[in-house]
Amino acid sequence: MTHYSEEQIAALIKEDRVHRDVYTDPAIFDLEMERIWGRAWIYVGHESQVRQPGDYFSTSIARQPVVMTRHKDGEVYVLFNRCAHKGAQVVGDGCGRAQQLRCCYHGYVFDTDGTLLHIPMAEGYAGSDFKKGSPDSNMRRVPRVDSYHGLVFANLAAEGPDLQTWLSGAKASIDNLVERSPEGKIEIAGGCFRYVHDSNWKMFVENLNDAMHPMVVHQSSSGTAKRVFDDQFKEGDKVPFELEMLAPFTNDYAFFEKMGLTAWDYGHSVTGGKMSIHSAYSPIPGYIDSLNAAYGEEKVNEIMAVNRHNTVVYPSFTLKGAITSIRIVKPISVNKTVIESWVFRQVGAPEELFQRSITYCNLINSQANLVGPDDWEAYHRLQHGLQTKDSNEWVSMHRYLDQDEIGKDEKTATGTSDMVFRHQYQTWKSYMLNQGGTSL
Amino acid sequence: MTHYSEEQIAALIKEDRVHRDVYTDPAIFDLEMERIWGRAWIYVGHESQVRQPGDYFSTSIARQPVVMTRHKDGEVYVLFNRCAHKGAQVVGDGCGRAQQLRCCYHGYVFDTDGTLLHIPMAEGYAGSDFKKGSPDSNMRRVPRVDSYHGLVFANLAAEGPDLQTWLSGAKASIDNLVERSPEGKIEIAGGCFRYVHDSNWKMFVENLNDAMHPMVVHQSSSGTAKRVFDDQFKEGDKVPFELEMLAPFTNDYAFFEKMGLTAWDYGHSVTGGKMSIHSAYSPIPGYIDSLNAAYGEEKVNEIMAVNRHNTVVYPSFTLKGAITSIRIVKPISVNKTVIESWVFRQVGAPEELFQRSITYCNLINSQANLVGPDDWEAYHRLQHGLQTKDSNEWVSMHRYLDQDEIGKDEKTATGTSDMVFRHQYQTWKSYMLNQGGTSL
Amino acid sequence: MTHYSEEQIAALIKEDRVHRDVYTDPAIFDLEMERIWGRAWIYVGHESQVRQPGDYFSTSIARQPVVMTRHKDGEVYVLFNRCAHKGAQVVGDGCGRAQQLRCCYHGYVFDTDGTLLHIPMAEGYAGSDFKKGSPDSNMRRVPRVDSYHGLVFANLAAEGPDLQTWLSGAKASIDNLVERSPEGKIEIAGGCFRYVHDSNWKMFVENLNDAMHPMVVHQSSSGTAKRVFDDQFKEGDKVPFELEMLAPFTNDYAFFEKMGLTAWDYGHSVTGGKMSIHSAYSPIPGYIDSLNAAYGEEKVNEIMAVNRHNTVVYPSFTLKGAITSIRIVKPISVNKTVIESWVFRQVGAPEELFQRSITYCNLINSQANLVGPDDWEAYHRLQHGLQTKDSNEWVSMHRYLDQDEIGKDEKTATGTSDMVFRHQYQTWKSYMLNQGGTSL
Amino acid sequence: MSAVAEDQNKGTQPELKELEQFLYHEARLLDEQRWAEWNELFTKDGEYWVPASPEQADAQNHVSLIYETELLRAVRIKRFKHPNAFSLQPKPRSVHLISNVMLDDYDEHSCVLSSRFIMLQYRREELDTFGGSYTHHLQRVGGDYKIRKKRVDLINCDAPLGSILLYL
Amino acid sequence: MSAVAEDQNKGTQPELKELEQFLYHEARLLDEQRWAEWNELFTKDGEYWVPASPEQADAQNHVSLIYETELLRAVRIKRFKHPNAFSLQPKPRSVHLISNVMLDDYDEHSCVLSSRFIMLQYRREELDTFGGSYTHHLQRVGGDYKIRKKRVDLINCDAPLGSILLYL
Amino acid sequence: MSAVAEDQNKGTQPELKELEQFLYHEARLLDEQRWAEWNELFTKDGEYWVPASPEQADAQNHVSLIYETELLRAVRIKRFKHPNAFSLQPKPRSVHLISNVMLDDYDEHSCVLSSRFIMLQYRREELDTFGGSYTHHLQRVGGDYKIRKKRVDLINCDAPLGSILLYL
Ligand code: FES
Ligand code: FES
Ligand code: FES
Ligand SMILES: [Fe+3]
Ligand SMILES: [Fe+3]
Ligand SMILES: [Fe+3]
Repeated sequence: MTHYSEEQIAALIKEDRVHRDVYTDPAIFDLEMERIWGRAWIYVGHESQVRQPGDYFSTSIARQPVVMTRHKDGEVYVLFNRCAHKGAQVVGDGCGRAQQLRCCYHGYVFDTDGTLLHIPMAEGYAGSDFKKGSPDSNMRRVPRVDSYHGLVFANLAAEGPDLQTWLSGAKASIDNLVERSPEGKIEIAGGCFRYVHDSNWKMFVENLNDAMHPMVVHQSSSGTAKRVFDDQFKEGDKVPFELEMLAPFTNDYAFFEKMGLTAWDYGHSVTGGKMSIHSAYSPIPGYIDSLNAAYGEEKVNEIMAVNRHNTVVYPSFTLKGAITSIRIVKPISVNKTVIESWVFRQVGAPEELFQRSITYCNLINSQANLVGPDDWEAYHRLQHGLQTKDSNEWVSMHRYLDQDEIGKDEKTATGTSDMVFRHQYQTWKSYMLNQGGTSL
Repeated sequence: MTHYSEEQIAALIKEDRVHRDVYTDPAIFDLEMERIWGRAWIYVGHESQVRQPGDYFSTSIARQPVVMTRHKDGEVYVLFNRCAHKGAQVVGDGCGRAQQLRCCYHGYVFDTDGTLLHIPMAEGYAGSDFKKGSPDSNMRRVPRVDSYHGLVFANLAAEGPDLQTWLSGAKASIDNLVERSPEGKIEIAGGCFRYVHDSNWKMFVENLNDAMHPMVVHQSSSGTAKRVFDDQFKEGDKVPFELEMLAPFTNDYAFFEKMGLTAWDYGHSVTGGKMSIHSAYSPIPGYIDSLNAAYGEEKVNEIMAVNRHNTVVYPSFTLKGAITSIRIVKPISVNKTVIESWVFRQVGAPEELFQRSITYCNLINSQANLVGPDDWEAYHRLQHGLQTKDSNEWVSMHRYLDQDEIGKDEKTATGTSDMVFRHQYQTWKSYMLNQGGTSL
Repeated sequence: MTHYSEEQIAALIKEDRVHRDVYTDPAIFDLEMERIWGRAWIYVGHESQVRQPGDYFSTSIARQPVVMTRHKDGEVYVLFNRCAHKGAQVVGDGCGRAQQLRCCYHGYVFDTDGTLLHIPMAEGYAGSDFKKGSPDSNMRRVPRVDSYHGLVFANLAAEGPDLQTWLSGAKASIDNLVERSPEGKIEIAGGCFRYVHDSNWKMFVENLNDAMHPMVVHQSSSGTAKRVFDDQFKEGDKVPFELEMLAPFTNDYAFFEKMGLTAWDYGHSVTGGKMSIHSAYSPIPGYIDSLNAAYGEEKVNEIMAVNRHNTVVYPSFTLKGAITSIRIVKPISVNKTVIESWVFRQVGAPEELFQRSITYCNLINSQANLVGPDDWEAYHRLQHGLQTKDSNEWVSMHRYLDQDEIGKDEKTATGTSDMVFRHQYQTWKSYMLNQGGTSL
Repeated sequence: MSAVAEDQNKGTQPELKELEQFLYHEARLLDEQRWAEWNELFTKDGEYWVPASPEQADAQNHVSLIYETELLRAVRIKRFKHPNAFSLQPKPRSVHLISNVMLDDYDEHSCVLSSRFIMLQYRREELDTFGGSYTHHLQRVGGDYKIRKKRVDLINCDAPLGSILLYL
Repeated sequence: MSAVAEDQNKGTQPELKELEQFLYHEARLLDEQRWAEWNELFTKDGEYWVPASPEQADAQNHVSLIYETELLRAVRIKRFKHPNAFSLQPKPRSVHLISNVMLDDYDEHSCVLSSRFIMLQYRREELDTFGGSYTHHLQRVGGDYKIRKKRVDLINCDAPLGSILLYL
Repeated sequence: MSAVAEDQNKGTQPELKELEQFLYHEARLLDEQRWAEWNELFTKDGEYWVPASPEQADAQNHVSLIYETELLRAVRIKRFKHPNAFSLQPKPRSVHLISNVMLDDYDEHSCVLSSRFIMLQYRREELDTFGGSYTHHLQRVGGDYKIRKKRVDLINCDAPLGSILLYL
């Protein structure tokens, strides 16, 4: 495996393009796990997945098994899912409830905050370093854990910016997500998809703010949906949700241009703001009323005026506010990535809103549906096309170069600009050179 | 692949714990193949598998294909299964009988001791180094081969201790195995299992002397067997073999403590001695009589008084004397290992003894049964739990530290001590640092 | 991955043998892709696969996706199958016809010669380096492309000998192939086989000039065919094609000896010349007449007197003139290789000639037939036998050492000599040491 | 052993052999990519459903791999022919094997069939194996049957999965 | 082509369709993890046997992947419900496909069926495919059948195998 | 739903159950490696064909994975027993599952069957899965059937493939 010097890493990123190796070299991938995924705040789950003391949800951070628990002190903990004894994964995959965590190999028992509770035949440890109270005899906690509106993030690095500082401009997307609940509460519901991609994790992440691709990649699904609509419906017919959702993917370029792009420190970004492909859905009966009752009309108008399409909280978390759904990035290897799709229920809103989100995820994110597989195919072709090492070695990010508007702590650009990609790789370079992930 | 300096290797092993990398790093695995598996005596097979001249049995040593043969001189040979011509595997996998070994590619013919016998169109080699008599024109023999009571071991290193010296205290386990035959003879019979594990080879090896795990891991099988017994049988009923075998796995800790542990040079060890989970089986009608007839009662009492549970002949061979069965370790990669289970017939003993061993293997070692899969699961969780590289990096071996009794050429400890693990890793370190594998 | 110094590479090749690592070490394989496959002319396809402007055929060179196209200028181009934008594979696998090549991700459009034709929202690139006319905005062409009698070869290196110089003595095999068409024209027809081998690419390449193997490897198929013939047919019966084809594989050694071997610069070679296992087929009614009409009898006798068995155009292309079929080498990894078999139609000859070639390929090259799988098995056993790293490390190439006849620009030897293998590895060494691939 | 006993007020028991042939015919239309004909096997309100969890209760409150009524089947089938459906280029193929067909329930107008299946999907050198259970709710229409509901329970419906490009 | 010809002194030939349904029902009980009901399909002396070698002669003198009479089935089935059966957490699932059912022999009281099967086992993101032949020795009990012996010949019974967690 | 309707001038429709048994019997002879008996199921001019492309028109102008008339079957079957057929050492095994059997056409003298199959091939620790469609052209001979033509369409017949050692 090649070793990369700082110079070599820096040379992979140019202002207007990046080198193919960032997508194809296993050595780069391993460095990313250490320097990006090992230092950024990584999304773990939502507190609603562990409501009661003893609830646990096991997942992974940068390929390391962890478990999120609700402890009797009411706090949420994220523990490395690894027994302090000989290292066995303590919680079998999945979620559930247990008053204590008992390892399957020798029955050592830990509290839901990781504290060692019981060792069979403890006398065997008399006088040794393995004993209650010694941190190495507990299930270790991930160095830093924090949550924002119930979204739990963890950080493998003990030092670094706190969660809210790090979220910077992306916070507003989460605020808006939660405000769309009359009770200001969201909860995970309705299961999830886990979509296996045979491509590098960054291809998915970049795609979310790629306004140039929908009218090409999704022409066969969205375009067809429009045609079916024209065939089967006439002026004034109520449009089925499904077609309302599929149609806008092939809006014209001007539409996507107008959506606009915004980026913040640590690589976060958003498409849309004032409008998005989700703006034009027909109203859900009673939804606005329930919001008005809660916030008053003026505030509600503000809330609903925010139309952020895809928010990327770099590198692991992506959000669709209007759809109240998220997609989580799980890198497996340099050319394998699992994308998880989850749906939130807006507590207090009509069930129909939640059910619309379910339908949206079926249509767009399912492995068996009409939209996702065409994105999958695009990533697949990127990964394979980039095997041509004797061809052009560079991936272009030239669109609207030098036309970014630099604000106090954000950058903005027109919808089809490559600004966000350039920004992501400046961030990437900062992380990879141990410079902290800021670039503004 | 990381290169390991001697300092780095030494740093992986501490008196009371070892570093996770010994189980997870492919570079360590490759070094193990070279320095441990390339220098220790590795079990190949039993002479009863090649009774007649021409019989062969093909297997592998440290991932290298070899073939054990019986030559017309009556000797057993272990040859690299590799043609001297262009290198084709000469013997297709499996066993059988052949007067000569003929390569499938160009028909070069070798004797069952590896000697080149016939080259088609031999004139083509006139004046070249490839010719009869030249050692490089034969199928090469594994540098050293020796057997003890018919158990054939081979050594990839030309230099080093002879087999019996190296077996040290483990010899007694083999002696006792063979003495349990009225004729002092054992033979392989009844086929074998080959169980694929997705974990490092050392996890299996350590497990065999791990007296802390059965009552936890095997509670669902052994515990259930006991319950079924209580439901279906009453005081004084003849207990079916199957339940007699399953029940003791969940004996109490005191029982396992009492079994005790003993370790010898080169990493070998045993659980039990005076008693084991196999001690309490009901007698096989006629068996003891047949032994008495052969050895006289006093000697037989001695023989049967030996109750060694699991003997580990580090790293490749493990033995259950009372069950007359062995399990062989075949490392495939850092996280893949195949375990072969074989059964011996005690020649001259009632067939019922052999059939009980068959039943035992079905119940305990089969991939489809109730005991093995729970051990498999424990190793799997170890391998996955140890992926948490940012958690505690150490695997604990603290039990009864500093309480080993050091004898002249053996160490002993109470049954639940980690003594054997600590001893194995001192041996591991010695081998890996090219210091010969002794540590007493 | 080991780094290889020039000394280490040179040490792998001896005059009379080569080291096992050339077949088993992934690091060597990667170097081969760069220094041999990256510098030799590699077969891409035949012009008849892209007859009309817009026709394309996508394939790979040294694991890099490329596409062969026919441009409106009538020329054949070989492009890296990689979009100039973000690198997606532009042409999905397979062949077809398209007036332009449109990338599936963002719809950038390229001409069939690779030139960028259209960018959606091109204004986004104003003032950037990404624009029409800039070479990095086109689909790059493989540095050098040339064809000989319609056989298209490409070269990843910009510098080096031109195709015809490089083909040297192998040209005559291609000439003879084409002359066997009354119109001097061949065309690809009848589909192809893609046979996956779990062995190194050189095992297949060497096998083609290995006259020592057929009577051993193919005894069970060819030998059986002969026996069936003896059972079912009598003196003078018309022999079915199928048996005519299968029988000669087990001709005696003298026959293969007589065939002879010839080798040229850059590693090319041929078995046969005056006679081959294909010489004795019964005539195809009307075929010779059609040739006579085209060339006159004398010339035709010359043409048909040439009986080249297997021609190897090192490393990627192998030819059977009499059967008008080729086998193409596609290395995948150090122990995985795909062999493609294609058939040519001799334009103007009776269809029966073509159909005989189809039948031959079915019988010999199909993955499901009687001949290929036994070769496959031999390569498999080589790859596995060579895992015995602690046995003899050398692969023998001693046959008829020092008895090669060195001509002006060719070497010749008796049919069962290892001359061709020795010659291939001198070439291999020259390429791997950056010395150009010549060795005469 | 037939799962349901003959029963007066349920009408005469349908011929299992006929029902099997119906399922084979349906599978064949899918393998031969005769989607329009396949779609016609459904009733006007017919549903095609591939849950994303075992024992999933409904398609409204939990995500599904596919949940299609007539409208969405029309979109998908139209898309199959679209020149720019890139995930269908090169074209995927399927083979459906159906076994263990059992008649779980029936009345005069309808019946419920359970079966097991394996579907092989092939595209661009990748061969994928999908397997699970079918539950067909059929309606008698004249002498023939229509699909009121087809439920496909993939054994690994909640596992990480790649693209499923064709109807299961 | 039916494997055995009608024959007076063998009694009337059993209905293949019925026997198929019996096998499907058995498979379904396994897939639905209704093990107690499944176990009741066996006669008191019923055997379940998965040999470890092709053409294995008996279960006494050669190891078997599984050889279970009533006692061991009781242990296994009880264990399936045990809270600490870690290799069953998360819970494995199965799908059994049965095909090529042939009646090899029969008399008034019993019959022998041969069939082919594929069993898909899924657990924790791993999907395993097992395949081979079944031989069912059935006994007529009243109007119904019981399993006297079920023999499962895995095509790769002697290969290196991972864990088999459910009945094949 | 049966693919072909009863029809006077076609003679009486053959019993599907019987035809299924014929296919199962054929598969069984292959799995049990009783090749001579299997070969006898073919008519004198019987063909066994595995095309190398989907919808391949003929075996003369396009390569085929296997195209065998009586002569080549005789060679292959004789070879199966040859002591030096190295690709058959160790011996490969197979399991054929046949499902979805449909009667596509028939007349007094012959019929055409379509079905789906999976064939598992095992050898030396490798388990391969092959799947696709069968088309059997059968001829009535006395009370029995003979195979005039067996066409095997592998779903991935044009993919890169390893060795196929046994009849599909
Ligand atoms: S590994 Fe967890 S208790 Fe021992
Ligand atoms: S490789 Fe063994 S004879 Fe040539
Ligand atoms: S990658 Fe080809 S158009 Fe963007
Ligand atoms: Fe998209
Ligand atoms: Fe255990
Ligand atoms: Fe050959």
